[in-house]
Amino acid sequence: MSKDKSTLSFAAALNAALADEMSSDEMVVVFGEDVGTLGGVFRITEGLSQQFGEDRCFDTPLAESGIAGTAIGMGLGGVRPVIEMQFDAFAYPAFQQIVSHMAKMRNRTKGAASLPITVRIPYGGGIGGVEHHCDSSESYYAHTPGLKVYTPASVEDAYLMLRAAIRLDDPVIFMEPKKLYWSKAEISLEELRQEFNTRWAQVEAQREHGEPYARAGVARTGEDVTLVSYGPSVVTCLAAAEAAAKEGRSVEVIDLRTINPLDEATITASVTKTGRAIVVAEPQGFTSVASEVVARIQQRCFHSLAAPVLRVTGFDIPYPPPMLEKYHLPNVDRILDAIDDLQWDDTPVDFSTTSTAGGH
Amino acid sequence: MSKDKSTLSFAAALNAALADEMSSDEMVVVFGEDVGTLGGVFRITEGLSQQFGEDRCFDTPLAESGIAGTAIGMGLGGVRPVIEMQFDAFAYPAFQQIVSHMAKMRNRTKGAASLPITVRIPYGGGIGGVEHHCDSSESYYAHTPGLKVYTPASVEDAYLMLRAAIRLDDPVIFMEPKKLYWSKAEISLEELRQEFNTRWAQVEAQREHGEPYARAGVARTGEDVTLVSYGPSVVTCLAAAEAAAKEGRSVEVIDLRTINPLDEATITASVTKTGRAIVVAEPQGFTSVASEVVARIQQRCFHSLAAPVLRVTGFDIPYPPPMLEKYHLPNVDRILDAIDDLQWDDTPVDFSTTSTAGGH
Amino acid sequence: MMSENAQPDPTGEKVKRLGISLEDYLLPTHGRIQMISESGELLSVDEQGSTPGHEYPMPTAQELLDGYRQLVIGRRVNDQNYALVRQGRMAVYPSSHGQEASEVAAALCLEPRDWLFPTYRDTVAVLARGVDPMQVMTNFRGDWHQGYNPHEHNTSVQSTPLTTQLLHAVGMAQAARLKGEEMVVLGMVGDGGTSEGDFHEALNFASVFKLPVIFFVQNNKYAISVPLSRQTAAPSLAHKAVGYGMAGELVDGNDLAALLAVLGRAVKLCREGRGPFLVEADTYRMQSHTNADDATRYREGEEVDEWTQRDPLQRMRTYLKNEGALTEDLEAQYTSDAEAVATSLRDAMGQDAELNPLDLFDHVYTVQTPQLAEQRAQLAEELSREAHTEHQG
Amino acid sequence: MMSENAQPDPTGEKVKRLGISLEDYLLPTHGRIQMISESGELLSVDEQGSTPGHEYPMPTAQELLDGYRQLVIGRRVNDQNYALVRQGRMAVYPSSHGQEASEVAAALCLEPRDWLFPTYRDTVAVLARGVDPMQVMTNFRGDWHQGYNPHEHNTSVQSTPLTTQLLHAVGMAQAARLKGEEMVVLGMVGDGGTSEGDFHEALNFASVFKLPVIFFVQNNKYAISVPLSRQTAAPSLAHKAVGYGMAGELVDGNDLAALLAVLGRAVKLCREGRGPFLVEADTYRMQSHTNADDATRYREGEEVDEWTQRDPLQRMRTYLKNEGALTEDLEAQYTSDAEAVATSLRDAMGQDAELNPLDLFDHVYTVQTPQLAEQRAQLAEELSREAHTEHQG
Ligand SMILES: Cc1ncc(C[n+]2csc(CCOP(=O)(O)OP(=O)(O)O)c2C)c(N)n1
Ligand SMILES: Cc1ncc(C[n+]2csc(CCOP(=O)(O)OP(=O)(O)O)c2C)c(N)n1
Ligand SMILES: [Mg+2]
Ligand SMILES: [Mg+2]
Repeated sequence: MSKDKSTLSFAAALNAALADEMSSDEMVVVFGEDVGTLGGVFRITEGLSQQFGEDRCFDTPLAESGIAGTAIGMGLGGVRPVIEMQFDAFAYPAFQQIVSHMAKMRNRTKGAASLPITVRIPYGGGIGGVEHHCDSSESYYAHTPGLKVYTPASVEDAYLMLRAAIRLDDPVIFMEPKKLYWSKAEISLEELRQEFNTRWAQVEAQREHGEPYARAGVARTGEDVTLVSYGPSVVTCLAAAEAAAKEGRSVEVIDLRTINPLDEATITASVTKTGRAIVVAEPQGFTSVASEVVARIQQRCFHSLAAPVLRVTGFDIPYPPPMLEKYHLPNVDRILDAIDDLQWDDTPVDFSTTSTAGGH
Repeated sequence: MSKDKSTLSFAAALNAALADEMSSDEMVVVFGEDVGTLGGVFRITEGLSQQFGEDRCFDTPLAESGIAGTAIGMGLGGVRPVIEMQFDAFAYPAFQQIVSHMAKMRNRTKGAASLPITVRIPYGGGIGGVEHHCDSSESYYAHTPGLKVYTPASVEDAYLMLRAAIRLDDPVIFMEPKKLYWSKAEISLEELRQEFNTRWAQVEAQREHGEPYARAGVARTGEDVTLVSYGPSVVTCLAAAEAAAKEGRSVEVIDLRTINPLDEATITASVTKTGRAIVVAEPQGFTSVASEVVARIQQRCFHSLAAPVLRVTGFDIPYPPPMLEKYHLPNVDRILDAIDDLQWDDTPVDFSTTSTAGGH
Repeated sequence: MMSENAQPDPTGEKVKRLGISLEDYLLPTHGRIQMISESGELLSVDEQGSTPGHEYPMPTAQELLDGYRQLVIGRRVNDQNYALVRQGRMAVYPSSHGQEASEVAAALCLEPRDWLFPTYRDTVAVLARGVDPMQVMTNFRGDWHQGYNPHEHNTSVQSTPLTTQLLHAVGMAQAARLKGEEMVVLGMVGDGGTSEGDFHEALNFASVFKLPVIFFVQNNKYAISVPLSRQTAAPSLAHKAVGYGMAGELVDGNDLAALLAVLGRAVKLCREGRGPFLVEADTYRMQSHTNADDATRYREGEEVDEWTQRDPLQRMRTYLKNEGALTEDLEAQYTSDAEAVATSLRDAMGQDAELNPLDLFDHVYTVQTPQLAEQRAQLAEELSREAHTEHQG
Repeated sequence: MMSENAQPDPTGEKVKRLGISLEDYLLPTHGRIQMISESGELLSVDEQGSTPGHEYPMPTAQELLDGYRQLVIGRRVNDQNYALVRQGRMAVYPSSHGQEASEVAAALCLEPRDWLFPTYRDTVAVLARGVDPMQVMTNFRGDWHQGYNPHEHNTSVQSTPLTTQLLHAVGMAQAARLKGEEMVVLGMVGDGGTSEGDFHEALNFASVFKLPVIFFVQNNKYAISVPLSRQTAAPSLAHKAVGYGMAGELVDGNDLAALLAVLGRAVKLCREGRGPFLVEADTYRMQSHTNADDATRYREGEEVDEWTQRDPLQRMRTYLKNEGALTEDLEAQYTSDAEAVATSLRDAMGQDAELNPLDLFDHVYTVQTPQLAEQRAQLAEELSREAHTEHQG
């Protein structure tokens, strides 16, 4: 395969990651609804059942608890299942299997039965999807001890993190931002493969640091304010940073990559430097991952903060219908407004009435 | 009935609230697992099926999605269902029905179909329960727009809030702290009834303030530091406040009563006064209700805070087995330690290494 | 030591069967109920798939004509919406092209006081209940989640989370019993949906409580790309009734007459307190799952061609014409009725939707929370700033 | 206008039935398989509830003796644990007193390479798989969630969330197929558990993928206080097999011989690739649900008395004695084996559990998170402070 850079889509990167893991370990199997012949409604599993056979990539009866529950049995039986939940609201029927078993089996058996399961969940909005097709459920999983929660925000990470998630012996909820599926990068798959191999070799060498992608990325460096984000909102933050730069504000953007584990060191280093932080995330903000990140920053960086940590999140409403989603989703303007609110002069700002969702 | 005060247990107060609502509105029906003949595994529904007939208080087949799903249909049909989930981990099979329908039906139909359902869920630990019997799942529901989340911490509130929840036309997740079931108060049921009638008359008069118990309570007043808590942890906070008083610290304790809606005015008034706050709650702290309250306090009260807002919560682990739960649950010592950490002199404390769960 | 008696030999066990076997329970299976042949002819009673004592009466001419009119409208709506989606004037539309007979029968077998619980696929059934077409299309256009008031036509929202609506149907029947109202409830579900846990729980609740609920499965052979063989190993989906102690029936889902007969009887029996029932309609999804899907990726054109021969409209049309019931005048009238609906849909979808972003906050609760009130104020402020800017600009 | 032919009259419909009715599918129902009478006598083949060509061979004397020994141990453990809970030395124990034959047969029908998926009720089955009694009791004592390694005896954890384990059983069978291992999997569930959605999904997955899984329902007539009549309206739980295209069998759950015969055949057929199967054991929960429950609140003493007559131990004991298989010596030996287990349980539970609170953090993940490492350090610090204080004090 050529090492020339070429255009790779987020979806193709995920597809390649699946194929590469299936090639390297024949215990990796992929199943779910429409993942076989069709190759998934988003085509992420395209070609896998043809390439690896219907034993290793197959459709199940239409039942999400069944998919998660049988994955648990397979995990117990030494298989490494990668399952797809078609849209994230449709993972809810599997909630008991995920929360009460997948997350707890290893702890329950004092490590005798770990479950190396990857649950792929397309999530988030911005694609004009009708009700139940645009939920962002990461906060439910983040709140569940025993699960890890990964979410890539770039084509590179889509590939690297999915392979890492599959290899990890812990259950990983792998949240895929739907609106990024069609995003592209100039990148060579071959380089990505080498990158993965290099990093994995390091993991093998130092077993205790077994999660090579559990490091937040600094997606853009800046001096004045830190935007902490993940998944679909990272691109919005980068756009906001670009716009803010024009107004003379230097914005650092952090891409968490993994929600659990949370790379607090990277966040803390940034906020200690900038003294100001905004957490940007798509789901309703109440009791969300964004709340957690805010809570941690205000504690870890208390003496460095020139202003409270604000949030720009979705409102605390059911996800809107297609024609109204733009009013709900965090956007550049709201982020810029929130930045403006961050107490840039000596007059104390009354934050008691600042919105906790839209951030201003 | 005599107006003399007598001893009323938390469980009896809930039972009386159910009976009183069933008496006052024949569309109120109670169902679930073992709630009929047996009167519930915690005896909260004791006597109801005998008193009101098996049509109005009955056992269903053993299926939680079925219980929640049929409650939705009944709500649509003009009935006011009060359902019991036997233990809170056993509500997870109903997650889809609760999150994708119960919470969203009113919004979906622009108010044409509100669902006046009360979902009673015994929750929390401290009773030596085996795995799956001591979860605290309020954060999942708090994160779900369209649901309200109530949790009483006193015998009085058990009665008053349950009646209010049943009358509310919105779906209410009514979380009952198991370890308080056997707690008692000197109180007359007759007085409680009058209290309820008085408050409800006010609600009727001013329809827009339709939630008479959506006001946090100040369970103890103090000047130096605010403990914000709810449900099973309120008693722990009161004990900690008592102990702190002996050490010369004046501690205010706030009982949220309702998690959603959140009475921020009461919290903000207290923290603005004390300048210090700790949020105490039983579940794993990561992405929890406690995170949300911390995030709001640091924003609303930024200029008043002498120290970061700390948390004393359960660890981010599956709920422990009976013999180890005491190491997990927030206790007086941990709260006192956290209070000590709140920067009482001028030397800056390094909060970057303070634990985010145990609070010190 | 063990007594030697007539027991089979434990070592050389010859009998190799367990319990109630496939062969056993296939014995009493009735055939698939069908009344009109694929070419539009009335079948004789012994060709109808029923057994003696179990025959179905033919619906009246008027019933069939009313149904046929709805078929014509339903087909037109399916095809109009398909076009509107292609033109980008609708977000999504799951067409029931080919399944219109099942759709229409599900609605027509009920009286206004009864309730229908449809899915995203069942637009034509909802229309046949009398719901305003523009309101029905709200959902697919994307200006709101659902556009009609369920209480106006006793028709619940078109459910997307599969099979969940069957439990709502059961609950509605329980509510009616509690209120002393006479009501039959019909819940719709697809073949794929029968695999969900909620299917089991709904049928079980209904049978344990002996409720007047009809579970109507449209077996259109696919769940998106997944064929029926991945959903069940049972001889038919109707056989699933057995495990709940209820009766099940398999009916030709493209034969309006058979559908009206079978569902009609099920409704009658339900009113007599003899429900619940499971009815499986044998039909086919002629088009892709939705416009976002490409059915050629997972099925053969031949199969589709075969089913084209079984089209529910053609069949009923031929029959009613042959019988003399469907006159040219009537036919013309139905076509123009259908055209009127299509035109009004085109017109409505051609206009900009009236949107009020603040609606996002106003229906979440009956009693608003301070948190939402604050967020609503934020959006209102943004909108007024925007309006101001636009005005200035 | 409509042709007048042999169609039934639409107005005066006499026939009032729908589809496959109860009467129909009751026809082929086999009786309940039973081999030993309640008073311990061998039943003749035609009293055994089977139909011609479907008879079961009697298990060998040795099989029955081995099973009987486990019954004696199982009963002793049930009763010992009951006492330990009353003495406060165990947190909770759901006893299978009265169901021991079903428990034991579920374990003995399997080979070591096979897998068992038990519930909280199935301690006796787990013991009969050879798992160390002290390890099994960990869960009920409360020092950890589960005490044994599932991989050591191919026996999964005792599942508490009802019916979830059946899906794990199915997944295990899928894993075995993938790895090319020959394995039969038996999943246990109660009558109440059959109402959960996961029951449906598990049976359906198993039958669609044609997996060697035996779903073994112990119908002990109650789900805590809720009687069977609230769980199903079907003639038997075994009938539920029909809806999945699998065979079902109803067996006397207090007759060890019949259980071994039926489950034995199911295992054999599974090995030949003819599974899955559903087997319902007709049995009774003699004691309360757990010590926290009071069964007198919801059932009559008479019912319990009736079932006392059908005790699985007495029956097998009488039969084996009459047959001369069970000698005084053997009986004495079994009793002393059982006593040894009981004694070791008493001894173990009399001692303080060895607890390490830091275990709470060490098994949540294979790769620890920084968040948990920090929290672990906090607890460690608290514990060392405490130890220090105790040391000082
Ligand atoms: C709980 C749930 N899981 C998955 C989906 C995604 N989904 C939508 S339609 C569909 C196929 C449904 O097939 P079937 O029940 O046969 O109905 P049909 O579309 O053929 O009418 C799937 C998988 C969903 N809507 N809900
Ligand atoms: C999902 C779930 N819901 C509820 C419970 C609480 N619960 C424990 S045992 C039980 C009754 C189970 O009855 P059955 O399945 O007949 O088994 P048995 O106890 O009779 O052996 C219930 C309701 C649970 N453990 N899991
Ligand atoms: Mg279908
Ligand atoms: Mg039982």
